[in-house]
Amino acid sequence: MSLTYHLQVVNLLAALLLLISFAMLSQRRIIGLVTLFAWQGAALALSTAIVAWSTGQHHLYYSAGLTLILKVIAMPWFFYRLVKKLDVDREVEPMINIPTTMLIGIVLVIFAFNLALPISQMSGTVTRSTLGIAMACVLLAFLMMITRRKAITQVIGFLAMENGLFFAATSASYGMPLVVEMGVALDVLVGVFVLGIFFFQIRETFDSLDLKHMEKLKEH
Amino acid sequence: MEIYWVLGIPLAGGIFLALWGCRKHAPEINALFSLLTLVAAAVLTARIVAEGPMMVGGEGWFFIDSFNVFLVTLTAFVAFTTALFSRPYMRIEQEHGRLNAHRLRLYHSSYQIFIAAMLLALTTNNMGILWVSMEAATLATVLLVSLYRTPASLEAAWKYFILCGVGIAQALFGTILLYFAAEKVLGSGGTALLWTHLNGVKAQLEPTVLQLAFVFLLVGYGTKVGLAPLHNWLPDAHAEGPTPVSAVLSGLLLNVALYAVMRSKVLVDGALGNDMAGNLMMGFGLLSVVLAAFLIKRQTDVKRMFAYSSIEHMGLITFAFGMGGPVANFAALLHMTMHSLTKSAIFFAVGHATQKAGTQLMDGIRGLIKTNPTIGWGLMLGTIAILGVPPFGVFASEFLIITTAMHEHPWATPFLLLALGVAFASIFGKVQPMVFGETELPRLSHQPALAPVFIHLGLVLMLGLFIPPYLAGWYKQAAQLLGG
Amino acid sequence: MTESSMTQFPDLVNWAWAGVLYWLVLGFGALLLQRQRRLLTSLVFPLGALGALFMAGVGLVGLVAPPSAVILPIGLPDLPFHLRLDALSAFFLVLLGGASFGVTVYAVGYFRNMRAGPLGLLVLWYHLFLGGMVTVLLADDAYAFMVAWEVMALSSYFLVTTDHKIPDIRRAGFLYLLIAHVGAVALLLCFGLLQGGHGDYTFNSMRLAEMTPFWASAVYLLALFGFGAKAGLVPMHVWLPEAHPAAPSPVSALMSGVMLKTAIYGLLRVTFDLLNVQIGWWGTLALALGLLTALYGVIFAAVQSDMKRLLAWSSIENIGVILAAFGLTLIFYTDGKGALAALTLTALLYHALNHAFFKGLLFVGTGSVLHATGERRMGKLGGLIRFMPWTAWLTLVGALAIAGLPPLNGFVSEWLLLQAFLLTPGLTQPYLNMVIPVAAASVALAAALAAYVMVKFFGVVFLGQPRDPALHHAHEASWPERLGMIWLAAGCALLGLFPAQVIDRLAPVVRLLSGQTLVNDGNWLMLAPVSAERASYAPLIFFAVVAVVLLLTFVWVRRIYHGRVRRADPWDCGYPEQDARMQDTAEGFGQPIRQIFESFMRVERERPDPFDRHPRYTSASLDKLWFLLYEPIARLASWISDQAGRLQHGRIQWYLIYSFATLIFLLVFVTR
Amino acid sequence: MTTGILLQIAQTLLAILLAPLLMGWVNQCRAWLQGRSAPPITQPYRTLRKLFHKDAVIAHDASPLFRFAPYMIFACMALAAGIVPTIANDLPFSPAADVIALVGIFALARVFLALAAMDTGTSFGSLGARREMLVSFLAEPALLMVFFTASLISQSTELPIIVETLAHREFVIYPSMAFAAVAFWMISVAENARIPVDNPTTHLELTMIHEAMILEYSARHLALIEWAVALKLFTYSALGIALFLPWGIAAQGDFNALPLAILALVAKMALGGAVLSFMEAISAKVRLFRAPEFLGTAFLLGVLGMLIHFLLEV
Repeated sequence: MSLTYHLQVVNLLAALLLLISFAMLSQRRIIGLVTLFAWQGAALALSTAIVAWSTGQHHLYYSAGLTLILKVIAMPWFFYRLVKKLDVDREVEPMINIPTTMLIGIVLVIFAFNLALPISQMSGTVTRSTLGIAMACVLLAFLMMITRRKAITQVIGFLAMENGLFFAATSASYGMPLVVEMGVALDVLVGVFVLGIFFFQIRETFDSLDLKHMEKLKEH
Repeated sequence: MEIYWVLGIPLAGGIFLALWGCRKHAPEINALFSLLTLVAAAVLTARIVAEGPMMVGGEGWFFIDSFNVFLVTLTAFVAFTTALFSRPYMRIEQEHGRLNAHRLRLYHSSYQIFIAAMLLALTTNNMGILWVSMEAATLATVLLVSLYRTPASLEAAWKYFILCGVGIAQALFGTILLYFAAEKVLGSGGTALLWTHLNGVKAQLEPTVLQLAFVFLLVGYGTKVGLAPLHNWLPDAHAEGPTPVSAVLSGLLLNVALYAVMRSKVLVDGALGNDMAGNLMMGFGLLSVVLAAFLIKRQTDVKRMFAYSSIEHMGLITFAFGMGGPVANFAALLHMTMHSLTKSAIFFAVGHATQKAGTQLMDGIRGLIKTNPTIGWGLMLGTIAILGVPPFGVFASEFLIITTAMHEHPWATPFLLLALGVAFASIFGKVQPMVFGETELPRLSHQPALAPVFIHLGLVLMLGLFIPPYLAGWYKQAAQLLGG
Repeated sequence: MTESSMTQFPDLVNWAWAGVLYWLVLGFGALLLQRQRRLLTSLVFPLGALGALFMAGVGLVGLVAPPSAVILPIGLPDLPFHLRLDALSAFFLVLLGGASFGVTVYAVGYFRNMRAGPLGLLVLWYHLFLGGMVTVLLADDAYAFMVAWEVMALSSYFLVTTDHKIPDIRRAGFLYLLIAHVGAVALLLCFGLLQGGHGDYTFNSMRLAEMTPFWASAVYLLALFGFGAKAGLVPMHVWLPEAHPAAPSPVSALMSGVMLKTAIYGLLRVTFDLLNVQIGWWGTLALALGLLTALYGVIFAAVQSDMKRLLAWSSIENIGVILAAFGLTLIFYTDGKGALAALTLTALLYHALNHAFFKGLLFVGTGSVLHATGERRMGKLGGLIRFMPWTAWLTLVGALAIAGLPPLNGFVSEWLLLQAFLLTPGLTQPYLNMVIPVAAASVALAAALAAYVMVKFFGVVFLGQPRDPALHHAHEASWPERLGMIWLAAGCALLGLFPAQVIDRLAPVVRLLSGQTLVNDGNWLMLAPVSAERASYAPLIFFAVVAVVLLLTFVWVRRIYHGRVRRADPWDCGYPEQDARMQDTAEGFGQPIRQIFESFMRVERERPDPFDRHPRYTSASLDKLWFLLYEPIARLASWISDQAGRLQHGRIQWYLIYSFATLIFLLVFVTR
Repeated sequence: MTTGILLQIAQTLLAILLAPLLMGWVNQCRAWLQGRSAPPITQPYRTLRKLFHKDAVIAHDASPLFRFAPYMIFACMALAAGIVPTIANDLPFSPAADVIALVGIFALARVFLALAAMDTGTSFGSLGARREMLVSFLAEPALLMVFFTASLISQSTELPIIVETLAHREFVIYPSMAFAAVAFWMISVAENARIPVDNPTTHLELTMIHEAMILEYSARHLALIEWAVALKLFTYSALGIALFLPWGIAAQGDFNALPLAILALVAKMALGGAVLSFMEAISAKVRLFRAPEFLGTAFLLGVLGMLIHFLLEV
């Protein structure tokens, strides 16, 4: 009985994740984006932890912890500093205007649910129904990367995508084997580190993080 | 145990060079580590030849069979020759003031890490670790692409990072789905992602999941293979990075990515029992070949042009793997080898040529045969080889691929014919004036390191006329393994 | 063949590839003594010539010997090089050896005083070229064939671009290699269809493979395209008039005389040997294309003003004639008229052999002229018969032979072909009976135009007044050059005078392909293909009579009258001041043809205007096909590539959209 | 056989000797038709004798080819005359060269004439050579077509056998031969440099073809060429006779028919010459660039003849 209760919480968190993804899609200011990203991480960590507790999959605690440390504390903090330091919190009109993006987003969600339906039917986990949501988060993050024009927003989109992936892993199969989780986490960490270097390089070369400076390499 | 050496040496090299990479002799140390890696790989290969496929580590973290062992050897070998080439090349770059000692340190250590990552990707038995190491390989090369810190190189690196990152994320999703399907058969836990275990039970894996998984894996790893239309990062990264990096990128990284795709294809084929995967790959391959051929036609930058030619050849290989069957798989594996050797040789020659002319624009490079005959002939022969003219080995594989295609899928051959024709006209038409003709440039001052070029071309030539039995044996086993 | 001969020639093919090996050794040896030009020319080339002679010998034996095969330990794992020497290969081996012996002897003299860079590489390519061609003839599996085929193309490309400083020559070489490569890919596809599918590429398995008419036709068309591209079949002929003039003359001689024939060989091999079903319309197609090529070639030859270009076009014409013969053979063969097929096949092979000799002779002749004068434009030559009589008279033999005049060899093959036309009545398809007369007419027309072309060629280059004072210092060809030319000229004469013997030699080949042989009803000095009643030709008697009458007349005139001669200025209707510029130039001589056939060509004229200080008039007749076919293709290709380029416009968002769209599409695709 | 050889030689000599006579006869008829007083019929012989006596004048830098050509041309024509059956039908030479070879002989002679004309490098010489080749490149295949029609009928390219079939088998009307006949007439007019294609009596730059080529020749060389020309005319007439009215030519080895044959020959030649001169008299010289059209028509008729044969007579 309690299982269902936890399950409801997890589902709630899943819905929250989806909501946050939409919010990020519509968020113009980068600071706000970073905050939302942190929240998303928190929701992810929480749901992972609950799943771990309710199903006794202990290794999930590690990944929950990793998520908490990396995506809720380390990276947002890092991004805050970055945004402040590079002073890039200006608003940029996305390529596609917000309402249209929203519409596309909804279509994507429906698509993702349909896609996930047959799979979640055969899944043995308690959290199967959330697989569709995870997939939706991934696609929405992808959409966000497409529509945004600043380097940082793209990276946040990228990380949001990873959140979605983690969530998928948890919900579909109580997470990946620990080694893999660790490896992935390591990669993400390194990735962000590399990005950091990058931002400064880009900044000092183009003195802006706007992607419109980076459209020189093409077929002319 | 050799496997640990194979992985450990480059890793150690990476760390060592990260610490002491500013020293004067860093390039030599780099080459030395690569040499050691090559030796270790050779020993490993010998062991496999002697004892056949083997699993190493706990529940078998590493798995070496005839498919990946020759890729390991190839990787180690090309890595070594590239290190040899980059030794004088990077020195000259430094003299030209395009680099400083610190960047060289970064270059050398990332180079070793990159090699380590690729070797890990090749040898690991765990699809998850495979993903991790692919990502690691990407991360290791991102900063190499932007080594010159020019706006262009930064842009290229950025695109490389984002596109491959997104791609690799898809691959991760695919891996998750794979695991999801696997754990129901193998139970959860580490072993459920071991390729050998999966291969054992592939018939019972859930088809609907696996076909989704394959889509994600194909799109993900396909991005790194450079399949059209996911290829857009590739020409930029090749053109803007330092030449040795271009050489290893198109000579090795693309192979490794394709290796990952193939490992998943085996599983999917087993599960689905139809040739959905094969058809998808054929489609991608054909599209890449044609698109690349027509894009080659409009290039002005020599490295960019050869980057596109890499896309073309990867497309051809993918197409061949997609056709399946012992002959086609054999041909594809052969073509992988030939392309790595030839293309890296070409990049070596091109590197010296561009360094000489001070530009990568082909209009600026003329009459190499006068300024430096060896570079000229190296480039000319390399180009002829990559264009699939016998007696070079690329022709051998193209021969098999095209004849098989004509026999199995005649509808595809007009496209191949068209693409090959256009590619030939474009590349040869652009290279010929670079090599032949008059020029004002003075003769090359320093002695270029052309040994690698001619070693590679010599190998390619030999393999075109004679493939040693044991090598052929590998190919055959691998072709069997990949199913046909 | 009988057991005795089986024991007699156990391993002929081994001798053949040993010869190839010998050439390779020579070639790579030449690399070592890169710079000793004297040694290279006066040692390596003669040795190479010996090799050629040896090949011819092997071929002669091979004509009568049973087929012999060998498997070399190189090639692909499951596909080592299969080599086989049967009558067909042997015949072309004779052709190759015979022609290239003369040419290589000539090369000794030619390259000795050719001003060019280090010779070593050139010698290597030269011998690779020879070896490649021989291997093409010997190959008995698709891989060996293709490798040899492309080695041949590649080495000849490097030979063509020997003088790569000149942009036009680079362009010519590029065009040549491109068309050769496209043709080669077509051949790949052809072999891909022929192979059984189980990765067995040996010709033996292909011979056994059963094919539906549809796929057989596909094979045939691909072969026609692939080999046609190499042979210079219209409309794939454009490379030929560019590449032949660009190459050093001995190379042009080999390319035109021998290399084009390897394409004919391949066509015969695929159509009659590998395919085991032939269809009538193939023949009609080949006949039509052949005649088109012949007329197209000769018409353009008539309007050329560069002597080597002229010869190149005439090569196109001859290839056309050969292909017409090929088509006719197919028609008869599929129509069950074996005897006629044998006749046309004989004509085909005979003409191929002849062309190797006289075209080789003419090309090396132009080579000597080039040496002596450094000039290829006929407008700047003339009167050379006075300064280089050897070259002139030997070239005259070649010119008469190629013009198809008795008693030289060109006439024999033409005669045989025309006989074939006359023996046709009663083909099963009535439309063929209509085609035949027209075909005969066009062959005759081509022959007559060839005479026109040759009069122009010889007359403008060797006769008349020197059009340039510098020509007075033109020096005669060196002895090796003369020897080479003498060999080739002798070939033309002997092939013309002893047709009966030649046809006996050809019999095995003809039997191999058409199942029947041509019965010579005549005796050793008379050629009577079907029956002496129908037709006969005895060149020896012919020659004897002409010679005797000529001598008698001479003696008689000298005896009864006198031999007094006075020298004076030419009379020319009493026109006082004559000079060299008043003779017909090459353009002038070709002008009537240009006027008649102007619709085939794009003529670009440069007319002087009345106030010109130094008025000059030039006109060039260009190949219309180039503008109608090739340029549109090039434009189309670049248009497509522009469209493709649009996809890549640098915005990372778009790239993301691409992969996003791909992902979605695939997901929909697999879950539909 | 020996009789055959004797007959062969006799016939050849006869042709060589009679040729100028025919030429003279044609000129005479022409003169009559034009209302001039005619030169004696033996005028060509006198001209030849005169020319043979003269000293040869040769351009300074004429090559040996120039002096060799006349003999060559004469020899070719002699051989041609030897092949064509004029009076008798068994000719040992004729297997040596059939109709195709005959065309070859004419071509050989023509090429040498053209080359010799270009040798001295005068403007007229090369002009003549060019025009001659222009005429011939259409006339030669046309002639071949005519022969083909005949030999398709008689299933042979051997002239004696053709004559045999046409003359001594039962009489059949061959429509194809009608076309052939017209074509042959046009060709022989062109090949023998007669009006309307060329005018043997003019040295007018604009019109002359044949004369332009032999301008530089004099004395014995000129004589040989003139003789060869006469011989050519004779051979063509003989050919026409053999192909289109062969009746009267003696069959294999009946010698009794010979006298009759000679008479028949003389009669036919006389008639032919008369008709030729008559046609010349009533027609005008066409412009040079009409010549290809004229010969093109001949060529076309030849081909048509063959087609007709395939249509109606197979």
